[in-house]
Amino acid sequence: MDTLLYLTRRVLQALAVILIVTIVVFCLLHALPGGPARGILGPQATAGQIAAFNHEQGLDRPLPVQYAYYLGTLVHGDLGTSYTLNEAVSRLIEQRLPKTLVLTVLSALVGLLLAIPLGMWQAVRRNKPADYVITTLSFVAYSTPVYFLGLVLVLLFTQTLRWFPSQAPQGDTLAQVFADPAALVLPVVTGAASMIAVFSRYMRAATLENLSEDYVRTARAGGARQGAILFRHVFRNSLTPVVAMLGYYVPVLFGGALVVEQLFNYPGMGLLFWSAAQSSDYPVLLGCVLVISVATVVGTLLADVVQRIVDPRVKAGRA
Amino acid sequence: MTAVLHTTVVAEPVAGYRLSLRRFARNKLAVAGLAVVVLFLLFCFVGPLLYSTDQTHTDLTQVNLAPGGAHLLGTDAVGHDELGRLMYGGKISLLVGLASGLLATVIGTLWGAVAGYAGGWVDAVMMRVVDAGIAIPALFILLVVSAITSPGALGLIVILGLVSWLVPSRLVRAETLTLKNRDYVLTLRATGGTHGRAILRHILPNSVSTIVVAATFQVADAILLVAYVSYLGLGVQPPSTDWGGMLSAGLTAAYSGRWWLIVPPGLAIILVVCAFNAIGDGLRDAFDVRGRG
Amino acid sequence: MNILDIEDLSVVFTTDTGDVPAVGGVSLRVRPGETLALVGESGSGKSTVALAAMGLLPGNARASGRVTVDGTEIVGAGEAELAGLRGRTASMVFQEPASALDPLTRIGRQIAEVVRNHRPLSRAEAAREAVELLRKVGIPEPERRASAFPFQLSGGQRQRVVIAMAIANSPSLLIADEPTTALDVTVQAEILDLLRGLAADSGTGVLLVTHNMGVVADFADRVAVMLRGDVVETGSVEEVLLRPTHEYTRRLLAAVPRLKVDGEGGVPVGATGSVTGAGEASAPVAAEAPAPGDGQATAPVAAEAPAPGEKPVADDEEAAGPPVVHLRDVAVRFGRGPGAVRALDGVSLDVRPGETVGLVGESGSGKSTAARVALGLVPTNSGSVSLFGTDLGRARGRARRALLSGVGVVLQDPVASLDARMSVAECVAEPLRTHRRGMPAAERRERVAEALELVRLPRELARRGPRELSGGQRQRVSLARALVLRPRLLVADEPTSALDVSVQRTVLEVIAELQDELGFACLFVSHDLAVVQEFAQRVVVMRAGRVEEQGPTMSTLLHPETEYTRRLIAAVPVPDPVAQRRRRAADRTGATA
Amino acid sequence: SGTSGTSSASHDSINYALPANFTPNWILPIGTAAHLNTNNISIANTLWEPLIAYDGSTGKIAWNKAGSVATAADFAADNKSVRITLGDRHWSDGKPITSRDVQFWYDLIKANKAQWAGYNPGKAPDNWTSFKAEDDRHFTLTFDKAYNPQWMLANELNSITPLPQHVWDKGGDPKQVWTFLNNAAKNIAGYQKDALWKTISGPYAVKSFSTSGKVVLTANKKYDGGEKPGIPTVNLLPFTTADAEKNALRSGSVDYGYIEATDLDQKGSFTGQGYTVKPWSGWAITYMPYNFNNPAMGAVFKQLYARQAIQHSIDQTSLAKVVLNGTAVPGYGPIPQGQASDFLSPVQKDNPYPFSTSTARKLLTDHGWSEQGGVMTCTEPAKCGEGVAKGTKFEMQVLSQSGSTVTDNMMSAIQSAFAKTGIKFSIKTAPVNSVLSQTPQCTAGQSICKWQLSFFGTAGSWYFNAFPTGDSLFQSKGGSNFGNYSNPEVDKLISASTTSSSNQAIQDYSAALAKDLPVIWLPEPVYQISVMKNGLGGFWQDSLANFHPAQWKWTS
Ligand SMILES: Nc1ncnc2c1ncn2[C@@H]1O[C@H](COP(=O)(O)OP(=O)(O)OP(=O)(O)O)[C@@H](O)[C@H]1O
Ligand SMILES: Nc1ncnc2c1ncn2[C@@H]1O[C@H](COP(=O)(O)OP(=O)(O)OP(=O)(O)O)[C@@H](O)[C@H]1O
Ligand SMILES: [Mg+2]
Ligand SMILES: [Mg+2]
Repeated sequence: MDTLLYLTRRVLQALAVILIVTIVVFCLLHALPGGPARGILGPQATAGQIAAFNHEQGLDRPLPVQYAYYLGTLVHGDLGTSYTLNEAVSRLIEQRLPKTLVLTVLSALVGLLLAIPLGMWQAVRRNKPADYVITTLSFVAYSTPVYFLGLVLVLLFTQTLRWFPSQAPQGDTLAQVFADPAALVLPVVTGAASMIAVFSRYMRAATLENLSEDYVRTARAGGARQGAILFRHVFRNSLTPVVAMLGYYVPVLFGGALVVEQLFNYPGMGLLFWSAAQSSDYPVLLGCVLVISVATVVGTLLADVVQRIVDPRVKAGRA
Repeated sequence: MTAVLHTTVVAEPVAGYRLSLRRFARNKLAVAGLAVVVLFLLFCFVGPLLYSTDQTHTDLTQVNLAPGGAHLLGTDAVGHDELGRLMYGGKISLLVGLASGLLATVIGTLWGAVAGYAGGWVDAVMMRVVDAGIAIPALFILLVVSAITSPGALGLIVILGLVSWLVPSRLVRAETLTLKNRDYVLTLRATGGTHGRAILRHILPNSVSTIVVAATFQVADAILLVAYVSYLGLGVQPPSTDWGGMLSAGLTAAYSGRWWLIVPPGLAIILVVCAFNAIGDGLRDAFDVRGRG
Repeated sequence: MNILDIEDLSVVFTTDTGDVPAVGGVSLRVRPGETLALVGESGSGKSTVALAAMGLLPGNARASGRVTVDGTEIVGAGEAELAGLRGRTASMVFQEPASALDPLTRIGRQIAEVVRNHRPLSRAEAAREAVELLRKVGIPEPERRASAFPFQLSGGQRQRVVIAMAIANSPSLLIADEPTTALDVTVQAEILDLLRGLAADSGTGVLLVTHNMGVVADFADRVAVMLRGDVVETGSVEEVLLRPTHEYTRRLLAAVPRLKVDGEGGVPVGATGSVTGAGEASAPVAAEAPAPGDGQATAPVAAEAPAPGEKPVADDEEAAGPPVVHLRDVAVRFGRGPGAVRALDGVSLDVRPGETVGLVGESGSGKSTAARVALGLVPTNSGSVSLFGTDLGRARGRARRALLSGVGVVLQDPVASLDARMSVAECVAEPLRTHRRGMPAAERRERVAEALELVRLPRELARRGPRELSGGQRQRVSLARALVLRPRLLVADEPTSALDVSVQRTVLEVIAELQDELGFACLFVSHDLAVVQEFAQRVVVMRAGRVEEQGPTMSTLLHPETEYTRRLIAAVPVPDPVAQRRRRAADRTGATA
Repeated sequence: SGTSGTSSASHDSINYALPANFTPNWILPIGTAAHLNTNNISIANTLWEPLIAYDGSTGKIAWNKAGSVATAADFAADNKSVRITLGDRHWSDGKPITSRDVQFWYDLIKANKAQWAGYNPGKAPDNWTSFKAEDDRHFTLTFDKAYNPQWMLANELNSITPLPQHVWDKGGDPKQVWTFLNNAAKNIAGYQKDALWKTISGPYAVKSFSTSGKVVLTANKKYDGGEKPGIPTVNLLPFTTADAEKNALRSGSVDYGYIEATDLDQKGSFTGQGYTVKPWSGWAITYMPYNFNNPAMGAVFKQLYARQAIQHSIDQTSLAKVVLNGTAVPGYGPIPQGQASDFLSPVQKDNPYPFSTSTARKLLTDHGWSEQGGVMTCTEPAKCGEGVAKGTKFEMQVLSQSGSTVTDNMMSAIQSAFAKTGIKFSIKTAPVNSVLSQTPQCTAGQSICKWQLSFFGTAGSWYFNAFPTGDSLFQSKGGSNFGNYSNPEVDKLISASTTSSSNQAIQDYSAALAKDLPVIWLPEPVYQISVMKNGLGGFWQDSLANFHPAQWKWTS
């Protein structure tokens, strides 16, 4: 009952956030000078063709009307049709999103699976050489622009060593994508690098904090060994704040996906977004932003819910 | 605690800061970071006085020269001296990074403080705006805004400031939520003090460590963001440049063996961002606040 | 053989500000079945000794000397060896029950874990064992409670869980570091009973760290007194408490205040004003009576030394004018749903002009909440609140500020009450800055200095920061701040909790004098019955958010009408082993009767 | 052969890299401007052969009869009509290709011209007055007046594609048919299966057409035209970025790809890998339009001396050689100079305004400008020209296409040279679509009219039809005359070039615009720098920027 109430409230909030997003995005887009028609139709287009285009796309109507219309169709799950790609936006997203999800989810998983033990290990070896080395490495990983890192990896592993192919899997279906795991290595590593850096830092801090908690002393007073303390108590307690951060990391992951997709010729959401921006393809742009925002909002929502499950105190409102 | 203080009342009013300073000084990475930042600031802002180059005119007779001779780090594709350009681009990178990081911190701080302090529906609305801001990809806003206005250094500062104030605002709000129920704020309110005074005199000064730490990380992120933005072609307009712009322009020469167009700006970005992160890390330890790992 | 043998133990902490020698050459012994109480001033190194005995000193500590537990050397032992010892041979109960348990693990599992650390039991067996232990420490419905999370338990219950963990493997040595400071007087008594029973049943040696002489008197066989890292006196409990030899012990005992209780009027009360650091803020249980001057008063306070502010008891409604504070049927709920706390429930109370009302009750009974409601800091769920006859809920903006400018406030926590980023002068000047904006700086400085003088603080303190003050000084700064505007109402929430007995005395006198001079009304919150007894004309006793009983101070405290008030008074232990044991016995029979 | 694997080991297939960020998404040879871009047209033309393939696929711009359905086009003596003869050709379902199929196209376009990508008011189909079928293999088109036959062939008749009327004409009026066909074409997933797209006339059929843009063509066994497919399977591969494409090229998974001008110094590494590097020059000109209606600078731009000063400040030779790595040729007028043609006037060829910042300065100082703080300022308005106020500073801003290092470098170099003349030139960049959107035709009062100069020519600003007329570019009110350039003399020359049957008219036009500077002329970059596997040959790269897979052959 309590949980239901909580969920309802959070979902309503999420909807409010998404509504704000659509308004902001819509207004920003239509603040762009010139409108999309000339760009879409090319330099050769005539005035008549431009007017026809604007009329067909409803761009000649007042902004609030357009917005209302957009919301109306949105409610029916219709995101409009791309100006340039000859596809419904929903179809495009349906094709591209899974590919990006593969990339981001794999990156996130790899990132977390490495970052969490690394961070804990660092905390245990605090201020020892190993800690300094990993800290420095994670600073470097964090500080290297993704595109630079990607390039270095490509140069090294595809051109010099030739260990991995230079392109991500090119298949259209997920099965085809997974059929070529070697091709996934570089894109995933590139996407995971900064994640490893950031989350190992979080984990290190959280672990350190928990290690100094009184309950650790209690556990030791009860004769528990270091390993047991770390894995039975500290690990779980440190994980919750880290999980809470994950939701907010969704946009960062998508931002990274854009670069990775460009570098590795992997047509996912990031590229769809980017090329839509380049070609003033408003419906696609709106659709992409909406998907990313919804993913972020859902991500934070899930993080909250997970935290509520993992940490009974949250539910009781005492944490 | 109290008993200790009874006997060892400290006379120096700045003891708290001294202590922080000492803790900071013990963090070797942080001190190294500080040194790196200072060196780069000198390099970019004083360097041009010692090593002056023409960064406004191109010289098509001197393009793509390898390091050596008159050009210590060679020249780029339109004949700019690369070492001079590193200083010139660094000015923009550092300036934009610092200024937009600070701007983001200021906006975020005020927003977070007001939201946290006001509470209730004001807080709810302000935080939903922050949530929405986090949910809208910064890239989208960058794309749109840079399509409307031509981002010079100043424009870039404003744009980057406007897309990155969200995280500090959340941090400061969280801090405010605890601070506003501190007894000294309650006392002020119970005796008729104004809200402005509560925020300006109590809440903000007491969040200063959180804010300073957030600002440092923000600057690191901003420098990285500048580089990213330049990579996407949304950065400062040519012929002005920044390290990110230099790097992404240099990337096209990656296979041509012209390492001097890639390595210097790449290293500069990595070093400076690392340095700010290390400083932030040290400050966080010194001030003992929570925040990014 | 001794179960615990400490020989010439020294501990130094390395800190940012240099080395802190916490313990210097301490020697102690605990025999099986014996309880040794370790007392001493705050910061004297008691906890450090206890932790050293477990090998649990924090990373920045360096220990030297010899500590043997059941024949095993602790100092310098490896972590694995210690782990084998801890929880089996020696166990420990920590001071703070709130944070001593892993918040994410069910309590049953945490207890079972200690069991399984040392005994090869299956999960299920250990779980059963855990339930048994919970039953043993007196947790009701242990089967069900075993699956509770720590946050779902009360402080007392959590402390019992910690004790259950400590006794899980029937240790030969139990170290208890202030096991009851965070708890209520009433809960405290139960926990101590429990520990006593355990020690008696299984012949466990107990090292009990405490600052509460009543507890010592009640519980210990022998006592060791620590002062600045040294043991200055050791001996049997009777010897030390009744015939102290060391000058510090004597001072310590003399400073312990006593409540005047009906029928015990003849018990001598000793108090000196010069005890340094005895008034630790975290000592909510000790009943401290105000000490009149310099330690020669032996008569019951209330009878012979009339409280400074005492006036004809205003027990009738016709006292001067409408009430300054007026709470009618106030209810306050924190949180929502089943987890909500009813902090106040139908509370009505009035404070009339010039009158001091004492608000007493056990911890968590809603005293502070009631005071905050009166100040408009806590929104009410129902009921009405008015200040100086104006409904606080309706006043807004300027009018509200004008109304509140007549209020002086001292809140409970002296550390939190002052903004650490301001100087003392700035803190005190704050009300002047908000309500007398036009006041010239020179005049403001003068007013601040006056206010500091009122609370007996030297002027030089004005430039320091609150961090650089002792707890008592801090509390007086916030009192100065409350008084600087010459209020019409003073709301003081535990204004003397951090003060040692002599300063407390001075401050209360100051308030009383000012009250005479300015005639303000005062709502005085305290858990300290002795202080209230002296200071207030009327007393309101609270329990679980309700007003249990109210009336003129003397009649209410000397002849309480309710069982609750009586228990409150009775639970205050006396630092005399003989008297305390007698009282407890009487209590037992009374309770079973 | 896979795409992430290596290139075709056998010679049964070829991997062709499509331009970066282009995804094939249209199959129909007719449609709106949004759909019919060069690459989509190239694909459509391999499925449905054009009536008259007038292109550069034979090495020079001419009628490629082997790739056309028509075998002859006989103009009437008065140049007011043309009689066309179809070859003896069949659809892939065995039915003959007849005049009816051409008329089907004609009717569709007539009825739906507003939506047709190739429509320009006053031009086809407006200037075609009637279509008369004589028999299955002959028909006559009549024009509204006399036209230059070469122009008519190259710029209008070349857009006609015979369509399988017996399959596509589902009844109803041409508008309904148009809608039906366009809607069918909106389902990319159906390209592979839909029976509509099975009846073809070209050398290739679609084997697969994935929504992510990969297209596999397979030789049409029933093809009975002159351009027999040389390689049975053609893989058209989409790439997200040029970098991704180059990486694929380096790892050998592309047979026919491209690099950028900045990569030319790695030519050796590609030739070492068994590639041939060959620039693909385009039939295009490159320029920056002036906005003559700009409130601030329009009046200055209207002064010929000012435009001359600007043009004198452009060092085309260095730009082409250094910045564009020698892949571009200087262009001094409206006729492409990348290849020799009969349209180019000697005036344009000889560059009337050679690079000289001192000449440029002199032009300005002679006309009442003097340098103040490094920027030329009009101090004698009487000499500056009409509408140029005293104190006007010679400052202009370009909105330039982003995303290309070469373009950025070129702008920097131009800026540097302008500075020497005393002209302040500031650069703002945006994606090419934004540039086009933000630099439209406008009148001085409109807020969108703040643009002064525009550049969208990283790969050439304007690709011509085979006959390089300037009707929409430089004619007053021309559809793509972004800056509202207007010169009655030029207007006359332009109409003369399309109607008169001699090349003198267009040469006059070339000379006039080279001198009058309607835009800032800039070097013409190549369409792309192709990188081809050794052994791929037997074809020319069509300077009209179309590709013709049927001509590709593995020669070794
Ligand atoms: N981790 C630590 N680092 C530095 N100093 C410490 C540390 N722990 C304790 N101290 C210092 O060591 C001294 C002894 O502390 P300890 O906790 O043993 O006192 P205590 O007698 O238990 O006091 P209390 O009655 O207040 O609990 C104090 O001065 C204290 O400030
Ligand atoms: N902000 C709050 N949120 C939730 N619960 C609260 C809050 N403040 C007080 N409570 C709860 O309300 C009850 C009354 O608290 P209050 O502080 O008034 O007690 P008190 O009588 O002053 O106790 P003490 O003597 O310990 O100061 C307690 O159960 C407390 O836990
Ligand atoms: Mg202690
Ligand atoms: Mg209280």
